[in-house]
Amino acid sequence: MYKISTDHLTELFSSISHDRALYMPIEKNGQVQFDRWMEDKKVRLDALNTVKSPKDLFFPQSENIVAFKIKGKNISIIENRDESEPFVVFGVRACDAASFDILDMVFLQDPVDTYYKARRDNGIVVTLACSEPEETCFCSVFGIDATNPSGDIATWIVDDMLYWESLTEKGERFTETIKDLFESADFLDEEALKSHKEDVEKIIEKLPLHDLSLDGFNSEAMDEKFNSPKWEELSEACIGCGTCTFICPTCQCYDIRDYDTGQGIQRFRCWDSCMYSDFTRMAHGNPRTSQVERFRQRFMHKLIYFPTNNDGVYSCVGCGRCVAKCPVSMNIVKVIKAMGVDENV
Amino acid sequence: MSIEKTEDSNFEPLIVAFCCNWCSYAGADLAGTSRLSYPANVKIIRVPCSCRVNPMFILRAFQRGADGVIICGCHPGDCHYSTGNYYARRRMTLLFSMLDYLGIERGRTRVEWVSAAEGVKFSTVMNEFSKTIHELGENKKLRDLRCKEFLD
Amino acid sequence: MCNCNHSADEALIPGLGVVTDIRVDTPDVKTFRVNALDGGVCFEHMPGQCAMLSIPGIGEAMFSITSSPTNTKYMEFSIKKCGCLTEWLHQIEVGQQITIRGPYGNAFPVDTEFKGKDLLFIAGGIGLAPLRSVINYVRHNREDYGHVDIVYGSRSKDDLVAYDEIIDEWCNEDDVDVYLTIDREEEGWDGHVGFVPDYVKELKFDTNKTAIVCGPPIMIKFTLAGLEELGFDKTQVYTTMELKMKCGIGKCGRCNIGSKYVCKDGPVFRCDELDELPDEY
Amino acid sequence: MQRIFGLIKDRVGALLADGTVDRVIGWEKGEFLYDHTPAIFNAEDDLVDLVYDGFCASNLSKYLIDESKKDGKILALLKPCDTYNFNQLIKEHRINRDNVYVLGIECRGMLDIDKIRALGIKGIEKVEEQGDELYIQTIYGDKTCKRNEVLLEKCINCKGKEHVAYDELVTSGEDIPQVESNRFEDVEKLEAMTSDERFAFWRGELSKCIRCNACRNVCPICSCVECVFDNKDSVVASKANTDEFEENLFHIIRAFHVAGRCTDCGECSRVCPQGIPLHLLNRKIIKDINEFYGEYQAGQDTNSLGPLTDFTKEDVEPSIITEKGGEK
Repeated sequence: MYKISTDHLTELFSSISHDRALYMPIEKNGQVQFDRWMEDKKVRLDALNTVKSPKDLFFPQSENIVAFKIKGKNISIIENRDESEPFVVFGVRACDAASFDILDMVFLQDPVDTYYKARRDNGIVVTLACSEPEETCFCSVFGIDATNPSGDIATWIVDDMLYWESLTEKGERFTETIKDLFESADFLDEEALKSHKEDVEKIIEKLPLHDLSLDGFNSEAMDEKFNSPKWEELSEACIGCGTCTFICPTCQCYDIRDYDTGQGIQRFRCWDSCMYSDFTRMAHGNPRTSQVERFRQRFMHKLIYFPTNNDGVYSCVGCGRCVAKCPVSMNIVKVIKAMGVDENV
Repeated sequence: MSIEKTEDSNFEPLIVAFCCNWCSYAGADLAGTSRLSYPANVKIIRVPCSCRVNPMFILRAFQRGADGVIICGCHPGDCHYSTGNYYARRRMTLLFSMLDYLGIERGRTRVEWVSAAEGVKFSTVMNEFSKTIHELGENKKLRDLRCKEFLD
Repeated sequence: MCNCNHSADEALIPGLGVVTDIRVDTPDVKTFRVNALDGGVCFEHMPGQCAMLSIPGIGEAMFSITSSPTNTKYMEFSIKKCGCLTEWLHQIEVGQQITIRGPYGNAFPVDTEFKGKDLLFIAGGIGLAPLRSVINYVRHNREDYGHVDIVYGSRSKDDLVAYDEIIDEWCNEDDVDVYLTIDREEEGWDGHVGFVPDYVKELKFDTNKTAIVCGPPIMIKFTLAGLEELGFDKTQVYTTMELKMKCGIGKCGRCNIGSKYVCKDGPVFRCDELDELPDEY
Repeated sequence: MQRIFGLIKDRVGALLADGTVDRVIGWEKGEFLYDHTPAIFNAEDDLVDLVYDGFCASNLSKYLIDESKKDGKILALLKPCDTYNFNQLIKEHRINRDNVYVLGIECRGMLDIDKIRALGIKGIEKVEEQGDELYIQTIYGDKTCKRNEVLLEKCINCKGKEHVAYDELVTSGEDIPQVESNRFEDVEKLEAMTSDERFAFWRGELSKCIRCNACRNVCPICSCVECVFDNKDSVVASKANTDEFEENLFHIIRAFHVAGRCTDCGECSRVCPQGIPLHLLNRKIIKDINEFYGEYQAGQDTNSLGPLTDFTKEDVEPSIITEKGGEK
């Protein structure tokens, strides 16, 4: 366990970023996003979480896959994927760090997605425990401990001291390279950190959504939940935009499209949303014609299908982004409460 | 399709001209038959009427490499479809103002009324427009980089 | 393993194939013969598996491989014209290069559940394409399987896919009975007239067969009902599903029926597995 | 705000009971006290979840496009700014007028939860409104702030408290102060910049866009059956932010397609998860229309010709833009 005073952070950042890219929550035009750190950028480590999740650094919103050049009947294939170079992402919250493990279950499963794997190997995740959770947070429901985030390196900010502890071997190796900036934390610091963690845990117990129960959602309940009449009423306000899926850190769906640049065809991959009508539209029809079915698919996937295929792990980390940002305030919490066997509904 | 551009040292502007079939296209024809010259890098696209030009066309032209877009139509009042150019006039005014609002150089887009008999006006307008675009330089703001630097 | 995919673990990057022959089967179905650039097949596959074909700039789609794995000279795809990519494919000439990647999906269990069984193939229209690869595979390993019945129907006589192969080869095979039907009466057609599901009920097959059904969704629904009436148990009936697929490797999240992905856990499903899943197709 | 809600609830209950309408579209209580969801109430009994307070900003007229096609009459609770959209949709024959019974409800301006959070108030559990004061109970203690400090942008530039379309009005009799503001102030500030500064401003703002289409799907006017961006032949994929140009193009075309029809209801900026001031694009077009073709407020009536579907022989030439001198 190392420590560094928070007013030396700029030094730490500049030494990290001289040989590799460093991303962290930075405010740009009034909006906090994960952006590349520069000397003059406005760092916002106090912001609870960004709207666009750090998933974008490993599974970018759009990336080139392959390009083709067509001459008459012949096609030549050009591999022009966006090369990924080593980078560090700092200030990731516990929920987002947990979302990386969920995405790993999808993309690193055979057959491995090499684009995602290259970025995952090149990236070092430095998480920052949160100290002031919002009322929309419910990561504890999914067994995520906000005070002990996962990731390669975990950090905590207590008063004006940043505590730095590497959790994985990759984190260990990286800490070695910048060891001289830190001092090692003594017993007193450990105590201060422990009491800080307890305070935050007390707050988490008091969060309004901490008692959300998931025991209605398991693979046996697939048919019962699928045919429930409540989907009609839950989805009547949904306007079918893609906000909940594009800001969700665990959404994995993507689309593959071709773009004719005039000199050749660029095949690229981009995020897709099951809420859009063309998600499953085929030449001879669409199995999900109305918004009710699409709405149902999203929450069935997160709460039943994904746990069925991944031995019980839910595809939600309780970050609360969809709770805060849905244009009509319909979200997974309301679905869990309406569909589950939660007693206070 | 992307529009090929001559990439020599002094910048050669590429201009897309939407010419309405009844007046300005005939005007361009007249300019040709009466041996009046206008820059070769003006690519004419024939449209039934100036109000057929959709804002998407203009933005597509810029995306694919055009540096200037000019819409030519009949003089207000003698449009073949009687009211086409009136609507086009309003639509283009609002579009140009919107592009200017977004910071695109104002000179890059223009509307000219050229009748079928004004071959001379057509060639002078095209020469003059090509000069202004030449001064403005290459279109960097409304450019789709994927179309430009596609590697071989 | 395969000689036109650049590297095996690049799942999304296709290899190149060239169309060496185009046979017009029906007014809207053509069968394309695809070879690797330097001859031979692009990759090995098992009957029932699919491949992603694409013409860059137009689109990419999943098609079932209709040639049998025992055919190592070329790979065949019977494609019906019903969308933008299929329309474009119907305009190409021989020699046109396309991109191809695969094989995707599970295959019919020809080496496990089907071994030694009497097989009943029921196909409707373009549904014959995936079954043809199994039928030819069974014909080339004839001794491993029992009696084979093929019930195949379509809208009209010239809508029967691979008609001459059925007449010349399948009908003259011993221990193989072929029953053809068309929906409506037509002159020059003396065979059976009627829908496939009714024809299956008419033929009253005994129930120790394994049935493989493929065709338009409406036909599958009625055929499954008919088979159940005849006493077929759900575990004896197999079908192959078709949904929109983009990645082919179970990651892009769009081809799911319940928790199963058609491109990875399917397209071949046994009917009792399908019943466990919510009826979303 | 409690008084007006009581009046509304009684009136809705009465109209449901006497059968003039068979269902109501309004807002339903959420988990917290600020995340209300538009909902349809079918019968008298489930009115218990009906709510109307400072967080019912969503514009319900878009739902009426589909709801008015169903049989039976629906009661719509419309705020003054929603009625402009209602009129515009009636003019465009999107709403079947006799299937809708409009109950005009009074509005004192809606609150913006993000502005409350921007004041540093975290963990909000309860928001109490007393006159101009907001008493906010949070996990980290109780906080207060002024109501008009945290109004939504569209309520700061409120177009007026009169409803332009209603079958019946519900007012509480309190006089609601008319908000005086110049809604084109930000537009003028932008126009005063040089073109490079403007380009940098808009690049900064539009680069935040994550292409979630919330602005398009929430806009009552931007409701084509099949949007040009969903058509697969339109080269731009409406979900891929592959390139700067696509972002510019999407927002220019989206603003342009509602030119002359946008009633400036501010929903697009309210729902943008990345906080992009999209209303500044639409307001610029409204400002131009007012300058070049005379004052026009879309949705004011249901029969006037929209500016882009009308013309006069003396319209100004487009060259007025291209020859405007100087950098402005």
